[in-house]
Amino acid sequence: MTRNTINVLIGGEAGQGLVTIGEILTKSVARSGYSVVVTQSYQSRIRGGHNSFAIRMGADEVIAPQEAVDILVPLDKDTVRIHREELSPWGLIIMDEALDIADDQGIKVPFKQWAPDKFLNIAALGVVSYLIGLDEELVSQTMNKFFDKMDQETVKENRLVLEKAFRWTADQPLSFQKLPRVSHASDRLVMNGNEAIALGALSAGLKFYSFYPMTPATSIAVNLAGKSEKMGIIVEQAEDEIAAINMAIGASFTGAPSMVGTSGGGFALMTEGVSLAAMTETPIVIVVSQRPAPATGLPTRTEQSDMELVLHSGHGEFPRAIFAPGTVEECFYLTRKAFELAERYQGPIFILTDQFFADSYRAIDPFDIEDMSPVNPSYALTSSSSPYRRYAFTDSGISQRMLPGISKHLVVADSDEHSEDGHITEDLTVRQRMVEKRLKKGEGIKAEVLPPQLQGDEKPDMVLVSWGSSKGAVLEAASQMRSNGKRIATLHFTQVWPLVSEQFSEHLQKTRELVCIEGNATGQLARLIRRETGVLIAKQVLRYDGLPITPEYILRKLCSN
Amino acid sequence: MTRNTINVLIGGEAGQGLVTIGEILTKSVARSGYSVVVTQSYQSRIRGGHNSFAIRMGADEVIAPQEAVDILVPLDKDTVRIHREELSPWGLIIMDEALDIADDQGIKVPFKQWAPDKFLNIAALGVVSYLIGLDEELVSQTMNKFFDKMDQETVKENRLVLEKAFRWTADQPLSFQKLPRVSHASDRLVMNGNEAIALGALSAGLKFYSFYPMTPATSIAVNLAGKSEKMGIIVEQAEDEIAAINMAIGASFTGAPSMVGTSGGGFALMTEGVSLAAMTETPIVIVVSQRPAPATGLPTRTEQSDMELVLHSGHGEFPRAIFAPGTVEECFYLTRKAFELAERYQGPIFILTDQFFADSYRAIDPFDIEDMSPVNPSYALTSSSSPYRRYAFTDSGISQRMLPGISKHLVVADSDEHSEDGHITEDLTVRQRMVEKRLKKGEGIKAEVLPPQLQGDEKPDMVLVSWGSSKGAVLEAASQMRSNGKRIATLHFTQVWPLVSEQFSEHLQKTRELVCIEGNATGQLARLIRRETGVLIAKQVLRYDGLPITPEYILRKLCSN
Amino acid sequence: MVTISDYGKYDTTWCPGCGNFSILEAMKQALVARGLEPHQVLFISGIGQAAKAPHYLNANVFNGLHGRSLPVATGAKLANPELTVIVESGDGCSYGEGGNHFLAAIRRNIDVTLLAHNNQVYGLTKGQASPTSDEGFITKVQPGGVASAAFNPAVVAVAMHAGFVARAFARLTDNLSDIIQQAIAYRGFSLIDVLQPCVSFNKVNTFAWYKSRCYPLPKDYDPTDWYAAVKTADQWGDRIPVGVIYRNERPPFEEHFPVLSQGPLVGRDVDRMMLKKIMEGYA
Amino acid sequence: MVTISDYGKYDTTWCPGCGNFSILEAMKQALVARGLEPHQVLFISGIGQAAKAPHYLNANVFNGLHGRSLPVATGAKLANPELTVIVESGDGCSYGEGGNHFLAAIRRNIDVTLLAHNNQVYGLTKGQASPTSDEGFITKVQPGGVASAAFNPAVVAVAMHAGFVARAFARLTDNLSDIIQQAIAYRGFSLIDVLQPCVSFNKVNTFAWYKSRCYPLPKDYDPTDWYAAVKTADQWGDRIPVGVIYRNERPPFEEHFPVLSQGPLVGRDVDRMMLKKIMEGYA
Ligand SMILES: Cc1ncc(C[n+]2csc(CCOP(=O)(O)OP(=O)(O)O)c2C)c(N)n1
Ligand SMILES: Cc1ncc(C[n+]2csc(CCOP(=O)(O)OP(=O)(O)O)c2C)c(N)n1
Ligand code: SF4
Ligand code: SF4
Ligand SMILES: [Mg+2]
Ligand SMILES: [Mg+2]
Repeated sequence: MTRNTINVLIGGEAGQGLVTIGEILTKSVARSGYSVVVTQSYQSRIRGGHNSFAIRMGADEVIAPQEAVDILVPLDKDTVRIHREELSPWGLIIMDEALDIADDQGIKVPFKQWAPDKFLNIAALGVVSYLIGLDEELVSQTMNKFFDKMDQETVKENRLVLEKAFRWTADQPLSFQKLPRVSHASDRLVMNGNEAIALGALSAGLKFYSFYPMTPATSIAVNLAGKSEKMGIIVEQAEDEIAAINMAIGASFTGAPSMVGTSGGGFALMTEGVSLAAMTETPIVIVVSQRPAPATGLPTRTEQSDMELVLHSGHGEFPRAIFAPGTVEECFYLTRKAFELAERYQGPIFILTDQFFADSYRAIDPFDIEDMSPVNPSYALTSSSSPYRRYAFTDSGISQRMLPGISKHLVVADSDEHSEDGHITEDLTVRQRMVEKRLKKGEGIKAEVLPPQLQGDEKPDMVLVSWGSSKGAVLEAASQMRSNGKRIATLHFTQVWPLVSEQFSEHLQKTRELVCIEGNATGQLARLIRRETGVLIAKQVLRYDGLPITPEYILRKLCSN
Repeated sequence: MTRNTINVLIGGEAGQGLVTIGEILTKSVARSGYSVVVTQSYQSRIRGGHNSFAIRMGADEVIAPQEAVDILVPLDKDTVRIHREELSPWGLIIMDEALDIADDQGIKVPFKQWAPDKFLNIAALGVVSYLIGLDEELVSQTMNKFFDKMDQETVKENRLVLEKAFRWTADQPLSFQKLPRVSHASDRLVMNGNEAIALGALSAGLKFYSFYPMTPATSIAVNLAGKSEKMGIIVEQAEDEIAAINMAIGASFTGAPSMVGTSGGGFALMTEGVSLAAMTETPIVIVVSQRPAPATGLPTRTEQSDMELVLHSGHGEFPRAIFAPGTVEECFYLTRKAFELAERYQGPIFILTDQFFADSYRAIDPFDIEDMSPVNPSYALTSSSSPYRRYAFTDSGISQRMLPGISKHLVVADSDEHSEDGHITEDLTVRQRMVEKRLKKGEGIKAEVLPPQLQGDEKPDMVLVSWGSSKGAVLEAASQMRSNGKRIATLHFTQVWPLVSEQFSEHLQKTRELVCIEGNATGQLARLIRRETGVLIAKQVLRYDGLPITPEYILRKLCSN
Repeated sequence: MVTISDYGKYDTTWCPGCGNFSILEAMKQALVARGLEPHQVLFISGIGQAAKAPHYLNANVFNGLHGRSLPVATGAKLANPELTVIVESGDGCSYGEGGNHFLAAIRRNIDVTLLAHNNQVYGLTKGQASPTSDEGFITKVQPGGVASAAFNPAVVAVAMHAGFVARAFARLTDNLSDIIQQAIAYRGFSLIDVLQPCVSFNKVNTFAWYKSRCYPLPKDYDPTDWYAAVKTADQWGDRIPVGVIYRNERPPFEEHFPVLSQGPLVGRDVDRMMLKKIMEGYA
Repeated sequence: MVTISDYGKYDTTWCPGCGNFSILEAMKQALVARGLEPHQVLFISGIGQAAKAPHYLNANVFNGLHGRSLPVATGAKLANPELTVIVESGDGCSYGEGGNHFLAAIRRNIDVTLLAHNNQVYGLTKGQASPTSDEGFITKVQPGGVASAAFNPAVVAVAMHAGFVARAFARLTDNLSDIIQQAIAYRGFSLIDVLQPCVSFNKVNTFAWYKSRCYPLPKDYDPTDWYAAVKTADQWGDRIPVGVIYRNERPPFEEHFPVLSQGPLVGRDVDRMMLKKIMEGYA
């Protein structure tokens, strides 16, 4: 679609190692100073089928995936069949000559001549690396680092195959336009959304993570578990999601900043616990990584259809905040923010992400970890009043929090309606005040809401409204339309609850046309905006086939609509 | 508050038998041809504390509870302390002289002189019955029927105590205004909301009910279990709520019209199952009987705070209908309707009720049970096409349903995204069409929505908007205001989803003032109406102290606001 | 007469070499041996690699939620007791997420066969520990090794006096098929815990590992001796007995419902006269 | 020195004559005997009549959801291993709704004491069958009598090689108090299943019923003999043994977490240099 970026798609069966080449290539590209957006598409199986790993890269900032493929690397025939029509006019297919496919954009590579089958991946990596203009030495180093504990023999062989691939490609009469040289810092990191959430949580002071495996949230657990000993945290796989959230609540109650992560179905099981956290006023951060539903749906694909669920989850009424990061950096910072709010307002705070974003690697600058202090704890070690009352009424609705066993004060928390001291009550006057106390905290949460980000033309003919992981795609589509002479603005929400009408409703009114762009089938944000502002966003670009929203998708829909 | 009705409140500790007198009195009143509304208020304990059973009765139709008490029957001192100020100016306190309370509206009754302590209840019943003008013979018969399997000795003693009570009261110089004579049919039934739901379900053809005990839904199970053998149905207590809904889905899949009942917290646990019913397109009726939350909240009190939860429950997107009956008759008919929709649209259909209503006895005319056929099953015994495809695409989104084992056709249902034949698929084109197929059914549901009921002045200055169990209270408050010369209309929703804007939004626009009346703290219906129509209902009368909405409460709030 | 081919042949999404293939074969053999036609059988499964099994043969199928197949099976069987109801799911599904239903199914003794593909790992979600993973088993989320004791479904089932308890090894296909036949024939709840090598994620409990340990129970083993069965079921480690470990004659759950003596609930009319009488009871 | 009065005296919402009162007394006695001060103890409970118990003494309390106290306790103990964590809840809470957590707690061997008030009925919700209700027990929702076999928590726990398994009778208060002390002292998961008469809803398993059946285990009973313990735990009916049925020396769950050797997690700083290094690993 644009010649400023190159989109490399590696496709093949699960188990063929396409993620390996994908990751090495991504890291090499990032270390060369380029920007990347990775899109992983895989099936709910361990071997076989068809998976793909697409890396879009560029010298300027790349913010969205792209459908058009500039270099296709098929590890099997199916990949060509499935992705051929995505190939751009100048695109190339880098394929093993053994694949036996005739295609005038195809480059048949004599992989088998260079090394045995198991090095095919490395060979393909070499060809692509050369084509896009990477430095051989850098790719080789990246590879070595990736294969960490490899014997010297294999390291040498890998290197050799890479060299052959580079040399062979250099000799081909190809005019593929390489990436321009850049002089960016080479300490760029490669991180996907879930990794950034894990890192953000660690930096915020996470001490306890409990979970039950569920795609696409599991990688948060994997990332945290791998670091648990070093960081002095506990990561525990629970017997089910209900246990996961209740454990985290227990750990938070006794003083460990806690988080849980899951996806729609697992989250449905957690919702009673969400209500418990609210009632007992226990801080907890909950990550919901969305995938297509109902029920088991498409476990390894993406969707944005659980926003309303998360917003209304848990019986009864209580305040909450829902963050929906749109960049990897936001994953990091909003996770920190989630811990802050959870501590301050003592209740459930949500991070809403999705499969696309969970698996989407990006090149980012390192965070200033050293300068970032963990979130301030909300508990006090001594109490001003005695006996200590866990749910003392205050103007803000926030009561002083103490921890059991840390002082002589007794801490009593209750899932039943309770009086200020935490003991069960049936006093209905107290009940009413407690409801008001809890809801009062919502005002505080509202006061620190992140306003949606308005970008683009000042007097737009059209405003594109969006939330969460589609941020990049929407921005790119808008800028594309602007370069076609249209006046477009975007209004993107990285926090979808609370919504503060005053922050954005005028932006919605100052345009002729509003379009809401969402990865679901019913337009959940549009509905919510109408509920909170009265503004109807009649036009919607929705996607619900399990794939992420791309700039092309938006443009196609806006033109055909 | 009004002298057209008499409100009798019996109060005392749990275990003192106040429900017994309450029920006998209610039945006697109903059998005498009067109308009644019962309000039960009890604590989450088995013995002790303070409970009350209030019966408001009248010759004309009584539709709402009343706070003012005309006859107070305290079984302990606490009752007087708690309810004294509710006593109307002409009210009486019927108390055992042993209670030793001085009150100029108090009537000290020499209960102990008539019989031993255990007959105190009957004695009080006699005094009250006389005061309100019931026939002694009728009360006696009602009592005998109530105590079903009692020995002759006790029957005789009861009768004797009743007689003494009537005689003694007749001799007192009291000028309490009796109920006017009526000539209503004496075959009136006394039924509360949950009983009517159970009966409606049986008449619709319910064959399987699974549940996990939870107040205030348990009485549905009690009612059904007691009739299970006679009606040839299965009632099964599950190991937890998750099992309850999954069992019901299993039973429905193999051909038994199925229902589950629970309250907020239990429902939260069922929400993954709701999504499963939607995805597998299995009919199921789900009763959610609301109580104050979050978490365990006030288990035995009332609230209307789970509407948004029910509306958005279950991950992913799928159609549903939510009924919120406002009279006992509606409980019956809407339950039947719920079964109809569940069968026709093959998915989850909800009935939203609450503790007040679950326990609120009313006098009703018998239903024409004989003339009511069970709901038509949606399954076919033979298939037109072979191989049978469970999820065949159709214009309505409704696929022919068949049952496993009934024919040679194989029935395949899947919680994963599936193709028409029910087998798991990762074909994303099929995914998209399946989403559309499922949502399509929502249009059918929408086409048969029950419009909200508009009543009152044609050109109202104020419209009171409400839903569910508060119906009677809102109607009565409105008529009260009208008799004070105000122009008031009411718009009451007995189906809260889907909302069809065209059916009612003009009513909302033709008035100066809109007030939403809800038993929750955040105005959930008001929010939903804004979401669906854009109309903001700024003024709200909300109640969230665990008690039901009464006409007095509404009037107090409207005047003070 | 029903033959293996009636149960069809499907492409699967399993890894080459997976133990699931033999289980599928053994199941088909058993169904044929029992003379069951596809439409007489209802498979119910959860989510996982094992839980896909019912998609790979001809039969009625309800592929439900992860961990929730037993309640679905219970409801399905109660509504139509004439169906042969078989639950197939993984160890995670059956003993992890579904642990509470496992206990309840045993207590009910509902006439359902639970065939658990026990690969001691979560396969579909890529290799986390399952309840049956051995202590110390290392995974990406258990880098220090599993800290909980492994769940032994057989010993729990026997301890609870379950109706029919068996353990099998996937690659002893004939033995497994025979056990499945007995389990289907058994009127009550039958558990078959099938040890199943997962070539992708369990590099400890491999084919060879199981093979060298599993031994069939001796011919004279008496599965009705509860106390002995407890000990047999508890055996795990160097020697793992396979076969029918325990069985008794508890009546199946369905027998407690008089209404079921007349067969399926479907199509039964509502007795309106009775209902009218019931209604009149509210007078 | 801590005394009974430190644990306070509260009005309860229990029925007069309920077995819960003696359990409350035994618990206070045990805490005092162990020299524990109220702030050192954290009670965690679910929902039910039994689950209200922690409100009736002075201590830290987390009264959570029905059935979910064990996971809360697990998290609480892991975050602060110095607390004495005691779960008190009913049979419905612990073995019904919470069945899966019961299995998991045993497998983990987390150092938590579960004291289950087992009245064989759902008290707070007015008398439905519980998992431990005897077969045939009649209630308003089980008018034909309970059709499932009763759950015997002790035999399941022993079968799973739980760390510490005891059964007690509420009215043998001293015996109970002694068992509670042992359970608290035990480093690992300890189950105390306490038979508790419910005067309001269980008219079968009454005080007299239990009293005539419960007998203390003989002095020479060896609770470390697993195989014998299975049989002892299984005993139910005319004779019901009470006492410590089984115990072993499995390491408690907390020991698997090196980080916990330094005590509670609270107040630990984030090692930012380490985190920076971790971040750099993403290069
Ligand atoms: C409620 C819920 N939680 C988690 C998941 C994710 N999940 C799918 S399969 C699976 C585990 C599968 O393990 P097992 O049951 O042993 O089957 P296997 O794949 O090993 O055959 C999990 C955790 C889910 N689908 N639903
Ligand atoms: C999720 C959920 N389901 C159901 C309930 C209702 N409930 C409260 S207590 C209880 C049973 C109590 O029985 P048990 O645990 O044996 O305690 P007991 O009252 O007998 O002491 C139930 C079912 C609930 N509070 N939450
Ligand atoms: S992941 Fe394991 S269990 Fe699943 S198919 Fe592959 S080998 Fe079999
Ligand atoms: S209902 Fe039973 S268990 Fe509950 S307090 Fe009363 S006697 Fe005790
Ligand atoms: Mg497994
Ligand atoms: Mg109990």
